[in-house]
Amino acid sequence: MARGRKPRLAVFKFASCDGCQLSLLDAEDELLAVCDLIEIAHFAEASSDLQPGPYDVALVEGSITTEEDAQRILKIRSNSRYLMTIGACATAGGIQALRQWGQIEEWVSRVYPSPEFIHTLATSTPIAAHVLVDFELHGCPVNHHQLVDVLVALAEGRRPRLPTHSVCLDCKRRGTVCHVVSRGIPCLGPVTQSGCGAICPAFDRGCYGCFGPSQPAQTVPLLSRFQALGHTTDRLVPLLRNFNAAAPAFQQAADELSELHGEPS
Amino acid sequence: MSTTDVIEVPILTRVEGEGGVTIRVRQNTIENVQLRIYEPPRLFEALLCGRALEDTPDITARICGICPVAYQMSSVHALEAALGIQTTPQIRRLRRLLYCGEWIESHALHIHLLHAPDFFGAASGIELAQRFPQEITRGLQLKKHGNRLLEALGGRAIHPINVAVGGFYRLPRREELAGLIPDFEWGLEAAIAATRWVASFPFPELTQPYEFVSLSHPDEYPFNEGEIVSSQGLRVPVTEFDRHFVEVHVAHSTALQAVRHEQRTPYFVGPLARINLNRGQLSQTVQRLADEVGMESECRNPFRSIIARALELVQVYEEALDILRGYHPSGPSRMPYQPAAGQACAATEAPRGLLFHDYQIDDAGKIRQARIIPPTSQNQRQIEGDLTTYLSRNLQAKASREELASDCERLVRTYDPCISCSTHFLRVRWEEIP
Amino acid sequence: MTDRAAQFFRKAELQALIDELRRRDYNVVGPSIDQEAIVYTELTSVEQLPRGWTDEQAPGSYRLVRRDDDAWFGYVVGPHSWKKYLFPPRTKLLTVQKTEQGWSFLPAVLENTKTAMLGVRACELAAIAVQDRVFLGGPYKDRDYESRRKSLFLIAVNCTQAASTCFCTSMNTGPRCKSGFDLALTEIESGFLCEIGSDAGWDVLSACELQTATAEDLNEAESQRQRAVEMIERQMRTDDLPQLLLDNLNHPNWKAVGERCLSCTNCTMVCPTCFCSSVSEVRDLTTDQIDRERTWDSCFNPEFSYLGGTPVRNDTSARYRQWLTHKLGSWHEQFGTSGCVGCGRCITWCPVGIDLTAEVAAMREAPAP
Amino acid sequence: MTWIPPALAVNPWLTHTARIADIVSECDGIATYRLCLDTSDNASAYVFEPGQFNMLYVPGVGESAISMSGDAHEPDGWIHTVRVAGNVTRSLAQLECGQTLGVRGPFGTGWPIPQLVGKNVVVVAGGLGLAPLRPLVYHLVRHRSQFQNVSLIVGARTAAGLLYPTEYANWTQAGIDVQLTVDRATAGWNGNIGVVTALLDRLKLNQIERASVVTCGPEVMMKYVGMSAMQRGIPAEQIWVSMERNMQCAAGLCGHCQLGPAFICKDGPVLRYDRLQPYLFVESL
Ligand SMILES: Cc1cc2nc3c(=O)[nH]c(=O)nc-3n(C[C@H](O)[C@H](O)[C@H](O)COP(=O)(O)OP(=O)(O)OC[C@H]3O[C@@H](n4cnc5c(N)ncnc54)[C@H](O)[C@@H]3O)c2cc1C
Ligand code: SF4
Ligand code: SF4
Ligand code: SF4
Repeated sequence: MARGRKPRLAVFKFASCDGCQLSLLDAEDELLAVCDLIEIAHFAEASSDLQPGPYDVALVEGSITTEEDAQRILKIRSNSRYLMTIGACATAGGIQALRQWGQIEEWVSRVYPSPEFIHTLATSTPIAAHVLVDFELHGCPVNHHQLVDVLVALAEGRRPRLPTHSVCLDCKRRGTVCHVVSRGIPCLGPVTQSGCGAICPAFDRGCYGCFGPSQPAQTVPLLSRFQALGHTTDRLVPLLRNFNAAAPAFQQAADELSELHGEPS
Repeated sequence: MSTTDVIEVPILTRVEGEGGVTIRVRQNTIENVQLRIYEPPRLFEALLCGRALEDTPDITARICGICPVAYQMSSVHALEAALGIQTTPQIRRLRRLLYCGEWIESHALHIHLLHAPDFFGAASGIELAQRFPQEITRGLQLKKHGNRLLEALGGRAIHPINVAVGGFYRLPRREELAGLIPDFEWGLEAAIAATRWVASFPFPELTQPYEFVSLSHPDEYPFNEGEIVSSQGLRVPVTEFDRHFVEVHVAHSTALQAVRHEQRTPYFVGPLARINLNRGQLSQTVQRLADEVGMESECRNPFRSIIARALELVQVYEEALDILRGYHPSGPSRMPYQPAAGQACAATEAPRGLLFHDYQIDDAGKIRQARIIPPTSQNQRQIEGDLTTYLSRNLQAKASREELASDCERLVRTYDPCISCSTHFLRVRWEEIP
Repeated sequence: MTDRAAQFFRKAELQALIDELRRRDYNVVGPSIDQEAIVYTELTSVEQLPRGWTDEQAPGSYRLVRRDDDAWFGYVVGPHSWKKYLFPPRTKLLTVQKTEQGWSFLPAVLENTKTAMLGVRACELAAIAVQDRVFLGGPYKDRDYESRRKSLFLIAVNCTQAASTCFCTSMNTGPRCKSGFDLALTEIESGFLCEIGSDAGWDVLSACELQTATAEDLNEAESQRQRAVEMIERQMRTDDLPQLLLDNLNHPNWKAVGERCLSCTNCTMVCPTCFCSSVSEVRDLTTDQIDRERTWDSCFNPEFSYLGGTPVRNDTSARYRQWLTHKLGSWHEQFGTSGCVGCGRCITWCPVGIDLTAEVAAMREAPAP
Repeated sequence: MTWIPPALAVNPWLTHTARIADIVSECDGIATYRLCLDTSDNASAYVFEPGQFNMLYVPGVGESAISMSGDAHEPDGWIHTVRVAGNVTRSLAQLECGQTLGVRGPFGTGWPIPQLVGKNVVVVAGGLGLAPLRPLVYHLVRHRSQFQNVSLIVGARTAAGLLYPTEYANWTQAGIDVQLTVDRATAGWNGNIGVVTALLDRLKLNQIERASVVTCGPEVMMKYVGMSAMQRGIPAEQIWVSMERNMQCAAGLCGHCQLGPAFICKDGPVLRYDRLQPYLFVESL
């Protein structure tokens, strides 16, 4: 970022639950300090003072599900120097990406009595499918400590950097006993990116992959292990088709599993 | 003003989710008012179909990042009703505690960062912090307590991971909760101080003949259980929701809005409704505080809902402290169950008001049908009504469009509308009058 | 050093030992059941011990099961290792403060933790000895480890059974505790036989009501210990290991195991000797204070070998190779010992059950062309 | 064995405040810094062996291993030549004279000066690799008579990337055969074009068995230098390279920098070629 001037931050929302941008307000301790480093130029959820672009940093939450949004993101991109997506919706399409395995017309009419008024795409795609994304922050929702770290890094002119290893590393650091080994629970920790602090295993349940695939996400050996433990595709496919259903590593793994078992995908 | 005029608030700010308002004026009278929601549909009710019922609390949480616990609570209660699961008193208390965390977080956020700036012409809580550094910092602390509680009990503040059909995945250890007590003792006092502060704000005059609706429980301030009551004398079990409330299609808009079934009239849910209908269930401290700050026993001024929110903040701090102090984990963390076909509904009190869920499940434990009616879709009609009344009264007095538009925005904000959760809202299409 | 012959005390006396150590300001840590496994945690009472429970282990599998007796230490080793007390998952190294004159750097204040470990197995004693060499044996000492290590009190317990994953006999580390302890217990039905390994051990033991061991007690103890030896099935030939691995750095098996390995880091996390770590900045935005903190890391983490933009070991097989060749091979040259003590944790706690002894065997059977 | 400051031996994390005294811009993205410790203006605070490195720490950003590039005989501060590579070095480049950062060190092994005495010495530097070699060159210059022929081969991508160009004349005058080469000629360049190994191959060495090669540069370059030197009959025991790996502790405690059995931080960075040979050519080790 340019030196001597506070970078101007803008927050934009697409199809999403608001949780990721709320994470910024959830950094209660750091919020005011962050505002000393960054100028909040456009953040509708927090301020009525909506300034026009160009912006130095745009945080984009949510996925693209309508034609209008597909256009809107182009404008945002051209108005922003650095575009960062926040959360599973923006980075992988979110839970609403499940529509790609269904019939959109049928889905819409299930929810709305007058489906003819609904204009929505048959897909829910990540921002990176539409424009160049400079940095992706994973999680459903993102971790607010990571969000603050990244913003501070940008404000100070550094390239943000976050760990991409598996949840297991954090799980062991906090002393949690591995559920796969001790209880035969299907846990996506080994193929899920760190960031949440390995909370699910610490609360006696398997990770459901809300931070998306880790590097590398070795889904094949893990899934065959789960099958050997007696878990059926019926359970494993939905486990992968959650908030990061359309993240390539999870999507491929789930599609392969259901194909192997003759399920329509 | 020209004879026909369209006043637009393009983006409602300091609300959760995105929406706008459009007002059409003809011959100096309000022709119509629309709260526009341009949240793209995410089709939750459809994507739930075919999922295992145990996935429901995790998935429905994603409807709203501001009040995920509410979605988790309404969904687990409905599913438990369908399966005939009885939970333990401990699980019930912990669920109340979890809800306390969410109310604290959500109310402290709305009061300090979203709503209070309106009373001082500030654009944001951050700007307001320059004028009221102590108050805003205190508010952030309160908000943080809510989050710490959600983390201790739910694993994290947004989209907690510990809520299961039947109870919790794991009971928190005593130390995990007991550690919060000192903060909450401080917070209780701070919440009282915050209430006095907001009660001193200058409130615009506006009273409306509302029908308030909320849950009500004989022994407690309502969270997860109770009957649906209204200020017009309605008192029915939640299972009769559909007989008294209905989502309708309105002619000028394609949005689904909930109204009273027979009368087709709007109604009002949320803190103001709850406090009006459950004043007797408030603790002694909160009742005294309400009297002290001059909160009417039936308040009909929507701007004063910020006081209702603050009083509720005190109420849940007390409740949370009580549960925290008495917590000794024992018994199962969740009740076992066998999947079976069934249908049931439940409603709980989200920070923004009544949240209704209704599910059908098949014998393999998969969701066959889901229906979710969030608080904001119940308030939407009322918000439009308020705007119409307010504008009709003030159209002459205030000449500038900007002023009127920002008044409208302020009025909408009193409802703390949460638009991201509005699974039923549609994008409104416009035909401009030439 | 008076009478250091084996002593005997009744089971209930163990509580007196714990009390005595706590009176001397030791934080007593030992086995207890949590999260459906036997883990190490703070102990105040013998009631917390996993009495009557045992562990059944296999590659990728661990189950807690009831014993048909009431043994207090009738299990093998679990998911935790003692390294979490000597080399904690997070350690503060340095505190940085902004002053008028610029940055100032304060070494972290060492925590004054006197730890008494109860229930340390022979392989675990060996693992502590290995980490001693890593952290204290080289030209640079790890002062945090050193201070924790100095105030450590070790009560070993001999194994009376073995898991299917154990191979301490191959690594020459057990099952019998030979040295490195203050006290070493062998559990028999009526109580514990106790060997004394240090003056401090003898001193603390004064809190217990001691009896002289009878010949019968001694026999029973010996046959219990022998039972463990006999139960060990797993074997690994070690004499040629460093050379074998060095000769096979391009063996096709690395690729094969790289396809099964998750790169999840579990094996390194549970291993009692693995010592890799990374340093990060923990910044408090409101006070401008920064802590430099060291956390457990792993050679299975792709970023671990990051250099100039990309990892050096950029696929799973390269990382598995690094781990195994280090553990069983280059460790010898670095620290004069094997990095593996044969505890079997990495076999049990690998979610997909990869077994290092099998991987070595695969290479031995068909050496690289 | 390299001498280790006693205070570092008991606490390798011991970090000192250093103040930037001078900044000299070398070429694009590369600058040389002189850092002075706040605690001491004593020359003995800056004792090091050519080839050793410090860990430079920018608070809030992180640490980087950076070699000493100054003259060990004239210690008036820590001299470091740094190229902007990532966050730490970029933040460092944004500091100004008078600002502070953290320094701990010196760490690592130095160039094997005693073993070079009486030998034909060939120094091969690629790009920034000249920085850690410059203290050695200063030593060779100062003690020129103790060595036989001394050659310095310097390679860079372009002429603009040749480090310390103003010093070459002095070095030549002191009796060092300085040879330069670039990968790509730019206007005004009429010297050698090509890789450093080409110069090495052509180098006249009268007694091969008395020749030693020391090299620092990109890893591939060093591999080829090693191979070329051995092809010319120089035994692996007389070749030294300075390696680079990820380093967090610099004291052999964190595990990051291993290459085979070597901890590059404490057994290196300067290592004898025969020790590395079994590992250097294994992919992704
Ligand atoms: C012995 C030795 C001597 C050296 N001497 C010099 C010298 O004299 N001059 C010079 O300019 N350079 C020198 N270097 C190289 C220098 O240390 C690196 O170029 C420098 O560390 C780059 O730091 P950076 O933060 O700017 O770059 P980055 O590339 O950002 O990396 C810095 C460190 O941050 C971490 N890191 C950054 N990104 C990631 C990621 N995505 N994943 C994992 N980890 C990451 C790593 O620990 C990495 O080492 C030397 C290196 C060594 C080992
Ligand atoms: S419980 Fe899950 S996250 Fe934890 S170690 Fe096991 S597989 Fe990994
Ligand atoms: S699902 Fe996985 S990534 Fe998400 S919170 Fe749970 S453990 Fe973390
Ligand atoms: S490598 Fe495996 S068997 Fe060996 S000490 Fe480590 S965990 Fe135990």
